Amino acid sequence: MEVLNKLYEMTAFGAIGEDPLTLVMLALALFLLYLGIGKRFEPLLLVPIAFGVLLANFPGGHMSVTPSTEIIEHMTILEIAKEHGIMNMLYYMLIKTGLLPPLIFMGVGAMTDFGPMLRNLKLAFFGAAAQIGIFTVLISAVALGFSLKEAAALGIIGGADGPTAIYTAIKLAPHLLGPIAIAAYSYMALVPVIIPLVVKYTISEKELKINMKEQDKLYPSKVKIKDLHRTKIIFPIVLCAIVSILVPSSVPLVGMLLFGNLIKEIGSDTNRLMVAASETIMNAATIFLGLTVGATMTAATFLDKTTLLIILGGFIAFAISIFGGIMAVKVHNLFSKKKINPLIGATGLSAVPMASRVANDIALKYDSKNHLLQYAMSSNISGVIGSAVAAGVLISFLS
Amino acid sequence: MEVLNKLYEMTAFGAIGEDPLTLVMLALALFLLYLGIGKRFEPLLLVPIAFGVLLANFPGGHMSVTPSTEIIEHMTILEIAKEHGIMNMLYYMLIKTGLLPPLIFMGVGAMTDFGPMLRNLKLAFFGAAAQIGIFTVLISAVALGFSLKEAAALGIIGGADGPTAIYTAIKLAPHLLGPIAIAAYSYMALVPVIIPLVVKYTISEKELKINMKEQDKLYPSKVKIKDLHRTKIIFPIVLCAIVSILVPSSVPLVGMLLFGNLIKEIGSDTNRLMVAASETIMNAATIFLGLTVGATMTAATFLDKTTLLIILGGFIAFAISIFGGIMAVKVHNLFSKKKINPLIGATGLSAVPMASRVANDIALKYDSKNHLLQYAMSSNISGVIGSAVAAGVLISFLS
Amino acid sequence: MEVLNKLYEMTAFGAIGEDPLTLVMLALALFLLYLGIGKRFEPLLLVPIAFGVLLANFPGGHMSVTPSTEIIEHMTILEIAKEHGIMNMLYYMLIKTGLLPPLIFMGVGAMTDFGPMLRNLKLAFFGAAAQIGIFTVLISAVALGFSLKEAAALGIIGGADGPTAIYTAIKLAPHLLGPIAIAAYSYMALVPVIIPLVVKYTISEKELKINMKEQDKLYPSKVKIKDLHRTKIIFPIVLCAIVSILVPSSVPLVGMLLFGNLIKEIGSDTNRLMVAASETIMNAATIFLGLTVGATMTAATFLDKTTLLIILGGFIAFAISIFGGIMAVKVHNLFSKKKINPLIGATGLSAVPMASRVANDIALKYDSKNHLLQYAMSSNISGVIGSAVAAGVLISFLS
Amino acid sequence: MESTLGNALVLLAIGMITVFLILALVVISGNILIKIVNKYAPEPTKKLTRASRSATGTAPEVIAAITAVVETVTGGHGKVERINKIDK
Amino acid sequence: MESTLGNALVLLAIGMITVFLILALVVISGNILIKIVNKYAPEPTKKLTRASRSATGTAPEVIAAITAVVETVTGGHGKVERINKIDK
Amino acid sequence: MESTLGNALVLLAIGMITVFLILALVVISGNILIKIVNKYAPEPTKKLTRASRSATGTAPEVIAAITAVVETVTGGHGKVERINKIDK
Ligand code: NA
Ligand code: NA
Ligand code: NA
Repeated sequence: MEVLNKLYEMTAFGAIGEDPLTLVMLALALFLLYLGIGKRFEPLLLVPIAFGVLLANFPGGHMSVTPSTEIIEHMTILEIAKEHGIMNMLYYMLIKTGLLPPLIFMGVGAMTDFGPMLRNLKLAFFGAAAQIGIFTVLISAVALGFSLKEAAALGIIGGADGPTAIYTAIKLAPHLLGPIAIAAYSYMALVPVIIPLVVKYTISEKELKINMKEQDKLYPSKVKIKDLHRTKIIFPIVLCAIVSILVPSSVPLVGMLLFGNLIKEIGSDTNRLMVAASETIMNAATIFLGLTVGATMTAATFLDKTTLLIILGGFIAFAISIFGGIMAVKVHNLFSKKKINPLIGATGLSAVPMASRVANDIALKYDSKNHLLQYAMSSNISGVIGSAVAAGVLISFLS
Repeated sequence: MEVLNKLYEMTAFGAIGEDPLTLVMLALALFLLYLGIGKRFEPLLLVPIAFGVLLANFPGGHMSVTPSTEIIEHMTILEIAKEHGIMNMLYYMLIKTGLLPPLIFMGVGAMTDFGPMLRNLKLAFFGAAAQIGIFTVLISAVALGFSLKEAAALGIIGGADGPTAIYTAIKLAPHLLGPIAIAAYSYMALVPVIIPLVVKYTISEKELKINMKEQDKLYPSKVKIKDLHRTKIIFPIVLCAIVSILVPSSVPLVGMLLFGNLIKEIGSDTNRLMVAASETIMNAATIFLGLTVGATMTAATFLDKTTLLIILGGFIAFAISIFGGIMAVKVHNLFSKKKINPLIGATGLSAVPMASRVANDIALKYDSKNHLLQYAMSSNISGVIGSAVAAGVLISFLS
Repeated sequence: MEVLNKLYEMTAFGAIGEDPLTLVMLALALFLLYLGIGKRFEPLLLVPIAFGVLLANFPGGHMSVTPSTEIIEHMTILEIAKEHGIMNMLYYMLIKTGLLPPLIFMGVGAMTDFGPMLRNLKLAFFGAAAQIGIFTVLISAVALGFSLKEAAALGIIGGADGPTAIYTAIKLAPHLLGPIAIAAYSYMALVPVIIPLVVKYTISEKELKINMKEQDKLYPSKVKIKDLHRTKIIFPIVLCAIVSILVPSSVPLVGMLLFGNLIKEIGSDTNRLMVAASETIMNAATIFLGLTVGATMTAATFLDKTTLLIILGGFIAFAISIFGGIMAVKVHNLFSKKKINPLIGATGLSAVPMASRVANDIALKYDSKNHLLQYAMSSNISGVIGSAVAAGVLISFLS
Repeated sequence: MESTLGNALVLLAIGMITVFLILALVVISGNILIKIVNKYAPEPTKKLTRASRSATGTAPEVIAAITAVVETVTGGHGKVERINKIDK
Repeated sequence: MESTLGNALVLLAIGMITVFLILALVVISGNILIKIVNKYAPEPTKKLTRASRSATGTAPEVIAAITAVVETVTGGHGKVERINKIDK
Repeated sequence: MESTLGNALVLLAIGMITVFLILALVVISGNILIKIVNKYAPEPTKKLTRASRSATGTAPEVIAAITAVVETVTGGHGKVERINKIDK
C-alpha cells in the first residue's frame, strides 16, 4: 500500500488535480502542434514553441520557465540549473540576456539578398509606412490600461517580424514573451489570409492591375547597377552606419543582420562564417528559442485576459500596418505620373518572402502577366529594417 | 643554474614524482585510447573520454575537473575559468548542470526510427523486463555499503544507455561520474560479447530457432498501419504524454528524445531543426561530454576500491538485465500459442542498434533464414524508454 | 520641438560630437574591412574583427567591450548582459575565460596533416629557432617601459599564430588584446611580403637554389614510413605527452590541437567529432572571436602610443623570427654535408600553410624544378607547436 | 543499514511496476493510435507512397534512380547519404 | 493615464519620423553608392558575369550544366542546393 | 627596471631552451615511433593502400572515378569536397 502511495506521489496526477488549468495548456500545446505540423504555420518555430509548452506543463518535470525575480536574476548558471532545471538555465542564459534574437538576425542577414531592394531602391521607402500598426496599437493598448512598456511590446507584433518582436518583449515586457511570440509567428503564418483581407477592402481592381514592368518601361529609372557584387558588399556597411548613428539601440538587431549579410556577399572568402551564421548558429538558436519561449507559457502566466488582448491587438496591428503601406502608395500615386501598385505597400510589412509571394499571387489573379515579386521584395526587405528601427526607438525611450 | 632550476619547476616532473599514481592514470588513458581506436569500442565516446583522462593527468595543465565544493558551485563561469581552467568551466556549465545528456537525447531521438517498434508494438513490452538489472544491482550495492544514491547511479549502468547513466550519476552521485561513464560505454561496446555469453546459458537451441516471421504468418496481427507517416508523427507526442504524466522526473531525458524524434518525423518542414539536433548540437555535445567526463578521472578520485566495484557491478547489472529480458519472453511463451524468440528479450537492454544486430546474428547462426532484426529493434528501442523511466524513478525518489 | 529634441538625444550625434576620435575608429574599421575584403588579408578573421570595431564604436549601441574591472569579473552572465549588453556577455564568457583559442586550436588540429612533418622529421627542429623573435622583442619591449606581462604578450606576435597570440594576451595583458590580435592577423596576412623581404637580405642565390629532393637522393634518409595511417594516429598522442610533461601550461592549446588531430586521423570512426571540431565549433568560434576582439577596440582603449608600439614591435618580432629560422639552417649547413635550403628555416614561423607556399614560390623563382613545399611544411607545422610552447613558458612564468 | 536495504527493495518494486506500466500503456495507446489514424487514412496505396517520401521529400523512385547512378559510378562504394530539396 | 497617452503619441511621432527618415536615407545613400561604384566599375559585360559568379564561386553556365544533369536524373524532383568549391 | 630586464633575459634562455628541447624530443621520439610502427606493420604495399583510404573510408580509385565524373560535368570548375559513406 505504501508502495502504491509513493508511486502516486511520483506521478503528475496530484499536481494536475490541484491545477486543472494545466490541461488547458496541454490542449493548447496540441493545438499549436496541429497548426505547426498539420497546417504548416511557420513550423520551424511553432513546433518547438508548442513542444516547449507541452514539456513545461507536466508538473514535476521542472521544464517550465520560472517567472523572473530579483533572486533568480542574480544566480549563477549552475545555481539556476540545480534549483530550477535546464529549461530555466537556457532561458536565463540565452533569452533573458537578449542573445538569441541578434544571433537569429545574423542568420537572417546571411540568407537575405538585398539585390531586389537595390534594383528598386525607391520602393524601399514604403517599408516605413507599414510600421504604423506598431504605434497605433501601442496607443490603443495604453488606452486599454497596458503600461507603456507592455503596450510597446504588444504593438511590435505589427512589425510582422518574429525575432524583433521577441527581442522587444525581452527588453520591455518579458512577462508577456510567450503570448507575443505566439501571436507574432501565428500571424506571420497567416499572412496569406490577412493581406488579401485588407487588400479586398482598400485596393480597387484598377489599382491592382498597375503593371510595374510597364511603368518601368514608360518612365525608366536613371540608375543602372553595373557592379552588383561590389555594390552588395558595400551596401550593408553603409546601411549599418546610417541605422547605427540614428538609432544606436537597434544595433544589436540591425548590426548583426548586416554583418550576416556582409559575410554572405563577400563570397567564398568568408564562406565558413556564412555557414556558421546561417546554419550552425541559426538552427541551434531556433531550437533553443522555440523550446524556451514555449516553456514560459504555463497556466498561471498564460491564461488571463492579457493574453487574449495580445492575440487580438496583434491582429489589429498587422492589419493596420498593411493598411498603412497601401495608403502610402496611394498618396504617392496622387502626386506621381509613374504609378506604383498598392500591393507594394502591403508588403512593407516584413514577413519575407511570404508577403511578397502573396502580393504577387493577388496581382497575377487580376492580370496573369503582372509579375511584381521582385518589386514587392524591395519594400518587403526594407520592412524588416523598418520594424527593427521601430523596435530600437521603443527600447531607447522605454527601457 | 638558477635557470635550470626554474626550468625544472615549470615541468610536470616534480608533481609526477610526488604522486606517481598519475602514471597509472596516464597508462589507463592509453589503454582506453587503445580500446576506442584499436578495438573500436564506442570510439565516439571512448576516444574523447580517454583524451580527457590524458589531459587531466598532466599536473600543471589545469585541465582536470576539480571535485565539487560548496565554494566552486557558487562561482561564476569566469571565476571558475580563471581559478580552475577551461575544463572546469565546461564541466560546471555543461555537465554539472545536467544539460548535455538531454541535448544528446534530443539528438538520439532525431536519429531514432520508431517504425520497427510500431510495427511490432507488443514486443516493446519486453523492454521493461530488461531493466531488472538496474534494481537488483542497486540492492546488492546497498548491501555492500554503498549509499542509496551511489547504488542507484551504479545500478543504472544496467540500463545500457550512456547518456541515461551519465545523467543519473550527475544527479545522484557526481563523484562517481567518471567510472560510471567508462563502465557504461565499455559494456555497451562489449554487447557483442556479453549477450552471447548470457544467451549461451539461458536459451535452448529450440528456442533460438523460433522464427518470428513464421509465427506472424501462423498468428497474424490484427493491426496494419495504413498511414505510417502520420502515425510516426503523433506517436512521440502520445509517448511524451504517457511518460511525462507518470514519471515527470524523466521528462528532461524522454521529453527531449521525443522532441528530437518529432522534428525528424515531420520531415522537410523542420529539417533545419533535425540537422541541428542530430548533427550540430549532438556532435559538439559529444566532444564536450567526452572530454569533461574524462577529465573528472584523476588518480585521487579514480584509483580506489569503489571504481573496481563499479566496473564489476556494472557488468553484473548488464548480465542480469539481459537475463531478465530473456526470462520475460520465456514466461510469455508458457502462456501464449504465438511464440516469441527469447533473443527479443535480450535486446530489451538498450544499446541500439548493436544489441539487435547481435541478436540477429545469433539467430542466423542457428537458422540462416531466421532474420529477426526488425523484431529485436522493437524491444531494443523500448529498452531506451525503459531505462530512462527507471532513471526518472530513481532520481525522483533519491534526489 | 520637444519631439525633435528627444529625437536628437536618441541618436549617436551627441556622443560622437563629444568624442570625435570615435570617427577615427570608424575609419579604422572601414580600413580593416578594406584589407579583409578588398585585399583578402585573412578575411575569416579580419572581417569579423573589423565589423566588431564598427559595432563597438557607434555610441549608444552598447556593443563595445567594457574594460575589465573587479566588479564586472564577478558578475553573472545575465548581470553582464543586462548592464553591459550582449557583446560583453560573449566577451566575458568566451574570451576572458580563455575558452575560444583552445577550441580554435582543436579545429586547427582537425585540419592539420602531420604527414609532411613525419616524412621530414629532422626539419621540424627548425621550428624552434623561429621563436627567437618572441623573446628578443620581449626584451626590447621591457627596455621601452612595458611591463613583463605586456612585453610577453607583445612578443608572442612573433610566433605568427593568431589563436596563440590571443590566448597569451588574454592571460597576460587583456587590455592589449585588440591591437595584438590585429597585428598578429595582419602580419600573418602579410607573410607573402615579409618573408621575401627578410629572405632578400639574408639568403644568397646559391643557398636559395639548394634542391631538397636532390639532397635527399644524395644522402637518403634511413627511415621510411611503412604504415603512415597508424603512425599518424599514435604521433599526436606521443607529442601530447612530451609537450604536456615539459610545459604543462601549454596543454590547453597544444593538447586541444592534438586531440583535434587525433579525431581526424582515426578516420570514419570519429568522423562526427572531426566535423564538430573543424566545422561546427571552429566556424562559430571564429565568428564570436572576431566580433568580440574587434569590440574591445574603442577610441579610449585603442588610440594611444602603446598601440603604435605594438604594431611596430609585432613587425620586428615577425622579421626576427624569420631571421632566426634562416640562421639556424645556415649554422646547420656549416656542419653537415647534407645541405638544407634556408627557406626551410624561414617557414619555422607558423602561418600554415601560407609561409610554406611563399617559400616554395621563392625557390621556384630561382630554379623552376625546386619544389620544396613538402619540406617547408615540416618546419611550418612544427612552428605552430613551437610558438604554443613558447606561450606556455611565458604564461607559466608570468601569470 | 537495514532500512536502506528496505528502501532499495521498495525502489525495486516501484521501479519495475512503473516501467512495466508505462510500456504496457505505450503498447495499448500505440495500438489505439494506429487504429484512429487508420480510420482517417485515405486509400492505403496512395497514402503509403506519400508517407514514405515525406521524410526526405523525395519519391522512392527518384531515390532509387539517384542511388543507382551513384552506385554505378562509384562501383558500389559510395552511398547517397541525403537528398535535399530546396524551397521553390 | 493622460500623460501616458501623451507619451504614446510622442512615441508615434518620433517612431514614424525616424523610420521614414532612415528609409529615405537608405534610398538616397543607396543611389549615391550605386553611382560611385558604377564610376569605378570596369566594362559592364565582363564585370556583371564576374559579379554573378562570385556569390557561389561558380560560373552560371556550370551551375546550369550541373542543374540540368541533376534534374534529368531526378525527374525534376531533386534540386541542386549548393555547389561548393574546395581550396586548391 | 634592471631586474625586469634580467627577468626578460632569463625568459629568453628558458624559452628557447624549452622550445629546442621539445622539438628535439619530437624529432627523436617521432623517429622511434616510426621504427616501432614499421616493425609491426604488415607488407607495406597493401598496408599503404589501406592507410590512404581510411581517412575518408573510400578507396582512391573510387574517389578518382567520382572526381572524374564531376569534373566532366562541371567543366573542371566544380570539385568534389567530401565523399561520405553511410552506415550499412
Ligand atoms: Na515590418
Ligand atoms: Na535499457
Ligand atoms: Na611560430
